[in-house]
Amino acid sequence: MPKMKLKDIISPFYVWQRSFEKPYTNNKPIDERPGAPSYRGFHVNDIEKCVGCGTCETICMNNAIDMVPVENLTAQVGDSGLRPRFDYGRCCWCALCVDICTTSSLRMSNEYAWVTDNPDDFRFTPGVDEKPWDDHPLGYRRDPDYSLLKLERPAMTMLSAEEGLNSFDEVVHGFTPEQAIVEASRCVECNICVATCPAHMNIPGYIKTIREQDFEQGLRLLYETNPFSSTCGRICTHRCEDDCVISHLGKPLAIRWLKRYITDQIPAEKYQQILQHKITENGKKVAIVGAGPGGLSAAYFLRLKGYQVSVYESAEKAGGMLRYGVPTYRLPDDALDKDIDYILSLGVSIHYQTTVGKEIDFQVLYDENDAVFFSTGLNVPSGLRIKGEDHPRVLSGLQVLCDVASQRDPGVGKKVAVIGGGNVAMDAARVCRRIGAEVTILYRRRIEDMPADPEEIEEAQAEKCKFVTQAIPGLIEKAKSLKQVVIQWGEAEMVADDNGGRPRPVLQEDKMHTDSYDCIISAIGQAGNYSFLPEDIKQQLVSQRGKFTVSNHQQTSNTKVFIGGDIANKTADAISAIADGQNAAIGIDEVLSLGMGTK
Amino acid sequence: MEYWITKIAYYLLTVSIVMVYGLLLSAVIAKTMARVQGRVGIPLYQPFIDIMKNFGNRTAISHGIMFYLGPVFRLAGGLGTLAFIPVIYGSEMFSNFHFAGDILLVMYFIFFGQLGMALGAGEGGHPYSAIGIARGLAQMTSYEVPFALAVIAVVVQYDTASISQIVAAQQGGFMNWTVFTNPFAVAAAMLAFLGMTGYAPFDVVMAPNEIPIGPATEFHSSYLSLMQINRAIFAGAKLVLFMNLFFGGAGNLIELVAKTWAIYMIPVIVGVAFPRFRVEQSVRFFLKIPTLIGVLAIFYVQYIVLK
Amino acid sequence: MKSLINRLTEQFKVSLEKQTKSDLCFIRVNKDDAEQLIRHCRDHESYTHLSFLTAIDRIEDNKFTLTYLLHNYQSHQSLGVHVELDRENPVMHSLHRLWGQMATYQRELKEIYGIEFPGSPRLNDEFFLEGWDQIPPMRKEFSTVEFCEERFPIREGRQSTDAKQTMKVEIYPGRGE
Amino acid sequence: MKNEDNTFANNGLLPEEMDLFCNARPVPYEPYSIEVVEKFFNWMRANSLWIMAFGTGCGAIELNPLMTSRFDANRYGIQVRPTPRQSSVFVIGGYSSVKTLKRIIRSYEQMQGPKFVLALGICTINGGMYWDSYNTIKRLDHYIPVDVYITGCMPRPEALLSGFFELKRKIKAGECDGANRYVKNLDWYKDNQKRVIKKWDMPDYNW
Amino acid sequence: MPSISQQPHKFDPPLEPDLTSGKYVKIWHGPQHPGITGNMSLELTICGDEVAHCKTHVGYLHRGFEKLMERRTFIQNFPVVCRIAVPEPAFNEYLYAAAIEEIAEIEVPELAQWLRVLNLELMRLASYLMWLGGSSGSFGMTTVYQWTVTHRDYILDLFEEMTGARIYHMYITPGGVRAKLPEGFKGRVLKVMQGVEKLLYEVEKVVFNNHVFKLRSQGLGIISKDMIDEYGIVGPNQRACGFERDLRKDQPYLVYDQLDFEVVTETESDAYTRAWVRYQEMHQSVSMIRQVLDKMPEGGSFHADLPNVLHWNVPAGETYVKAECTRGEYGYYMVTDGSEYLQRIHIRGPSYTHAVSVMEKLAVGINIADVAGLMVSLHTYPPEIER
Repeated sequence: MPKMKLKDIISPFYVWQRSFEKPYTNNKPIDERPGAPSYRGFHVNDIEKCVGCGTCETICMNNAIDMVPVENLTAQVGDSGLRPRFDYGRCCWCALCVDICTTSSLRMSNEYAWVTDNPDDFRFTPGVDEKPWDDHPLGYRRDPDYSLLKLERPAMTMLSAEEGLNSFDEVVHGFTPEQAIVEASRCVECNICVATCPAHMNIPGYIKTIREQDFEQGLRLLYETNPFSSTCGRICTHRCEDDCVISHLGKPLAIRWLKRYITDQIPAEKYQQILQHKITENGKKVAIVGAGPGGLSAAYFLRLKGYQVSVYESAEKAGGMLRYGVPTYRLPDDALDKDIDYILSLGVSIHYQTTVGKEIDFQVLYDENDAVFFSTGLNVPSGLRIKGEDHPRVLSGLQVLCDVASQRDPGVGKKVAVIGGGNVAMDAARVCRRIGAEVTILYRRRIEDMPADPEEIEEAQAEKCKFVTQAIPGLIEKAKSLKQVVIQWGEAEMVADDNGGRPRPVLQEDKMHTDSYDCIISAIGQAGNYSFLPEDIKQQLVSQRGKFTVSNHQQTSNTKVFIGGDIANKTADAISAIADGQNAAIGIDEVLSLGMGTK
Repeated sequence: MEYWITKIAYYLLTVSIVMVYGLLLSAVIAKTMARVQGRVGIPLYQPFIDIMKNFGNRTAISHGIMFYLGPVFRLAGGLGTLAFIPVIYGSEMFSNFHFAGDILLVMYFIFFGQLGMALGAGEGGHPYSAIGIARGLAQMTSYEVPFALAVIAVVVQYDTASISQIVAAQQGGFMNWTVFTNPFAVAAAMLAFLGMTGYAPFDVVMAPNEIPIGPATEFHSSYLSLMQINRAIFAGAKLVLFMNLFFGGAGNLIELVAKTWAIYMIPVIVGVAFPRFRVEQSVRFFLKIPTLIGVLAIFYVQYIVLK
Repeated sequence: MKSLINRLTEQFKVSLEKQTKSDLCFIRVNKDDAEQLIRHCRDHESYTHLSFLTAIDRIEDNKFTLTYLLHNYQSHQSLGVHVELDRENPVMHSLHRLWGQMATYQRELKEIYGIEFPGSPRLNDEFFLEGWDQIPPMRKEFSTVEFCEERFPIREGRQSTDAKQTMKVEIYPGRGE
Repeated sequence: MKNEDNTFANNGLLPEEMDLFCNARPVPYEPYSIEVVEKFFNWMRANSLWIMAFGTGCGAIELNPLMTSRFDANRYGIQVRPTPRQSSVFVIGGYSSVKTLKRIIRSYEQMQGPKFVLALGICTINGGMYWDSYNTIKRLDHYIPVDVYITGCMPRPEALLSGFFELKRKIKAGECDGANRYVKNLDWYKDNQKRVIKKWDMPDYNW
Repeated sequence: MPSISQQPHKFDPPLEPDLTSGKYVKIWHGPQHPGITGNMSLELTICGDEVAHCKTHVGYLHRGFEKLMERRTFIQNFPVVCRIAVPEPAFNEYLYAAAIEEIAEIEVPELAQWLRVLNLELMRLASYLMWLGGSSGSFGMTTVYQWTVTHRDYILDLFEEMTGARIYHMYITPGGVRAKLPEGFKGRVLKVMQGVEKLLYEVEKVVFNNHVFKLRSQGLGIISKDMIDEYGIVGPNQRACGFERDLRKDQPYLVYDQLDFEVVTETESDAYTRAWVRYQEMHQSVSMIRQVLDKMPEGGSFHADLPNVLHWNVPAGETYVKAECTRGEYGYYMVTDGSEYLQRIHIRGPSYTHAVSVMEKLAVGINIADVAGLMVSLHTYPPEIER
């Protein structure tokens, strides 16, 4: 028992001094104290910005988020058309969804009071269902310095520009295992890219196999949709990466190189054992014209379905543009051969140096087979359409590439001008640099307008190709020496298009230049060659702007004829051709198994 | 007969006034305590609403006949206490049923309600009620000692057992109030009053963190409102009694309000400053200093005042 | 810590599992030696403070691992003692006479893992759960999600849409199968 | 569950306990027939909300500020009563484990009508954080009738206060009939309760 | 198998009294009881006013955290852990983060460490304020309870500004913290600290120099020295017994080695000294918060680089991390197996022993009026017992 002290009796009365001070109480408790500026209150979603990737749904540990279709919003490339709906009977306001939001569309307001007697009200789609806090300016946002997503790509090891210039060795080395895992783990598995990929490859699926180091499964996934994985892993135009949701805030995933990484891990001789394709013959025959990516892809898928496939190729080797149009420093032959060899190993019969229309008649193919697929590609270079373009020192880009690929000397000389801004122009320029020429690239518009891959442009710049932009060639003249040629070109000014199209270059007559080169490489586009088609079939095929109109499954109005590749699609790249081949196979299978289109 | 009817009518009027006043006072006190706690506190009408609400509850369950009677006894205790205390000195209207020995009856009635409550709460069957009642009775018996001593001192001092005569004896200036003529008796009585009002440190009966609500744990709805009404009346009666015995009574309503408020503030001032005693500490406290002072008061009266 | 392990190895059949940091290491000991070892650590090595006792369900090895974490207030080092139990018949000697708090931990483990500690006081009293009629909940084979679905109804009206399927249906129907 | 005379069987009780508990069924209570009286009492009820002092989950932590000086709910007639008999509002503070649910039901049934339930936090609405926990119920309205829901985790005291204001509004409008709903659908509620509370060692209705 | 001897032993629980003798009454304190901290209950057997036997019943708040965390990924667990101890979530966040950082060998930037200390010390102060209110409230002094809860609320305001939420901050993430300090925050912290110091001054006068408070709390629930090891008593309960043990000093974590503070000890080890130790520690916390604000680096990174949290495989490992929370040693025992999920996590809350074994032991023989006071003086939080 404590001793009683007078101090202990009197001191507690000090409590009364508080009654002379201002009370602690808030007068208007509900309005007086809004949430702090970064309070994690109710969600706000900018549905214009949101692409419906569903990463918020994935990270939510409370299963509070559903991705739901929204009125007036449809799925399109790069946007699933779904939007997150929150269940406020589940949400715990941890804001992980805000932190991980790939587009930064999701944020939180500082509103926090929501009271109702109907518990089913607590489900809402922010941005769609109007809520009083939609316009609150304050509230939690992800700190810009803090990200749960990995926005940076591991640096790809590449040959330096100097090293590259000395050889035709592959420039890109491919990921190291550590890099591959780091890169693969950046994927959020939203599946948005699948729609973008023309072949609709299971991209998140095979990226996952890299994380799990299960390359065999990866290869199986790749070969479900794309028999040219090794090739596409190198030269694909990777439109999937443009729509990768990570690209909204950072660098998109290097999907292409991850694909390459998988195929690089598996030697060609193990393909058969891993993929274990079992073919049940169905006795039907399909002829394929052109052993490019489109043709071989169709051959692969048709073969898997049990068709007897014969491919007719005019060149010595299969691969088409992949072999003759793409230089080996981008796509080494062995990588291409790896893919082609596997396709051929399935029992596809291929007839080299057999040009349809010369060695064999299209009509024969048409009659002997149950269906015909052709993807002959664009192999006729377009002319410059200026005076003097028939000068012998004016070469076509394709020709140069083809010569180099066939180990012939293209004879370009030491000082070369390349006209054009597409991939062919870049390739031609870089090839010329490698065989020791000085290269100047002339292009009508600006660099950002160039249709070539940005990486290619960058690499061309690094390899010291001289870029002369906004240069419109006017006239090609003979030079003093036979080995030279003179070009007259004028500077152009970019004029904004009134109709909102892209700006158009207008020649400035007073700023003309004249240069002389050893040769001029024209690489401004290609067209197809359909001379092998019999007239009656040609009549049946509809074409628009030089491209054939085909159905969803590459079928033409002649039910037996299927067309794919550059001559049928607008994008004119390898992966589209592969996709066309695949779809044609589906279409042919549908038609034939339904008993349509038989002889 | 007419005399009694008037008397009863006047009494009922007094009861209602004291009840309303008691409720208002409790709200004022609650607000005062809230102020010390740094807040606004309940509105003044809150006690009335609480009572009405409890009356308006749709269900009420009973644990037996004594459970019914508990609050009734309690209220009877309050009403009885008030019945024999003249509220305003000199006013026929507010003099109630005072008679020569009324103080003894009042002392009895102060006990009565508590006992009735004990029966009711016991029937409720809740252990906290039982503990609370045990505590309440223990504490009451202990604070009754100094209080009784103080009353005895006053009775001896004024040589009467009638409250109105005690008040009358204190008229004629504040120096005639018992508080100045016999401070020991008042000290003992006020210490007992601390226990009677049930504020800390003597809130062992209700003791929210020990035996929440105590005896009233099982009471609800109209039972509870009866008890709340009684609390107001009983508090009023006690205040008036103390005012009459020790602070010279009240000649008019204003004086009544001022004095009773001031008396009520004393336990409040102590109450917010101290935690709660344990019950045996409380008993020990009352049986020590206040009792000594009470004894002293009698001696003081006997040997100094009356000399 | 090294010297401690050496001293212990001399007297008991212990094996060092891992030393994660300078003041914490884990050793493994036989079930039957555990009581002696722990008593020794408490009485002679100043490991007087029992931080906790818990179990790990290693369903893939068909084992329960008990972890006794002891702490030495003098050297500020902690020693984790692992004891492996058979998962089919998990029985461990009750150590409730070493520490007053041990019985509580053992009671918890009995309830959430079903590990028996014969002789431990109040072992079979309900601790966290009331009226539990399933296998002990912390065991790995107990699926809490399935149990919830079966027993606790949730609010209807929740449905999520798969982005891949939606995009396939809306953007490229029929292609890329 | 029912005896023939429409009383509870109280199967959960031991035979010697049977006499200690009442087995009558509760009946619904109709409002006062005179509308003005009912309105008057509703106003009183709305302005004298006595909370049951039972912190059933984490929500109790925000009741402290609400009831103390900063927010001072006392001035709105809200006060805490430590006994169910005298309380009229039951604030379910978030998740309730099965063990607590049993106590909630006992306390709720001991409260005297009209009684109101304020469900606080996400866990009462659809399981919240603990949607996959084996020991917490997911939706409170299956077990006791709920009048007002407040979302949040934790709801701020202000949100809580808005919940109380909404409750007041509903009471004044005469829309809070949870107690009657409970009595009218008692069998359904009891079924739900007994489905999760496996150790039912109490009478069927806790008078 | 060595059999357990049948001889009575000092660690055996006390025998339950014979209820049929009529001498005893069994009453329940809680779960619905204002004197019990949180949702738990005591089954008291009383003889007159004296407690003859006490059993603690916990589990009313059992949510199975350890199970839930085994089926959530590492990042998904981080919002979960703070719910384990409701009045004091920050320590859970810190320990969970620290355990992962230790296993995955993540380096936490310096600024983040300072911010963590600031967060933890503010949390400690808030938690102590809550306790201080409860402590005086349990003895019947509601006035102080009102004051302290209000001042705690001012600290919660700071949290709201700093972290975005009042109670469940979810601020300390594995790898660092979630945000920088807002503009002008330091000034507001100092202002609140001033208020707290004034409050502490008042509280000392009103509570600690209060005869009745001393009467109630002195000599109540004395923890003897040999109980410390028997029951694993930690924190202020241990320090009030004369042991100078504080993890912040003994095994400094974060930047506590750069802060200047004292370990407060007392010797009487009753409810009053335990309260006094905590009261002194509040002063230490205020001083530490001031120091942190002084010494904290101005800029820099506040978050380490993590792998993509959606596919985060923390390497296999096993660790036990602990920190000194208001109640003593709070520990996380984490076992990982290299997958995306935890193999096992065990949370050691100091209340586990304080509220169960210690309470059962100390309650015997005290007056029923003191049960609430004893409970508060041990400072227990039920949610961390049952998790």
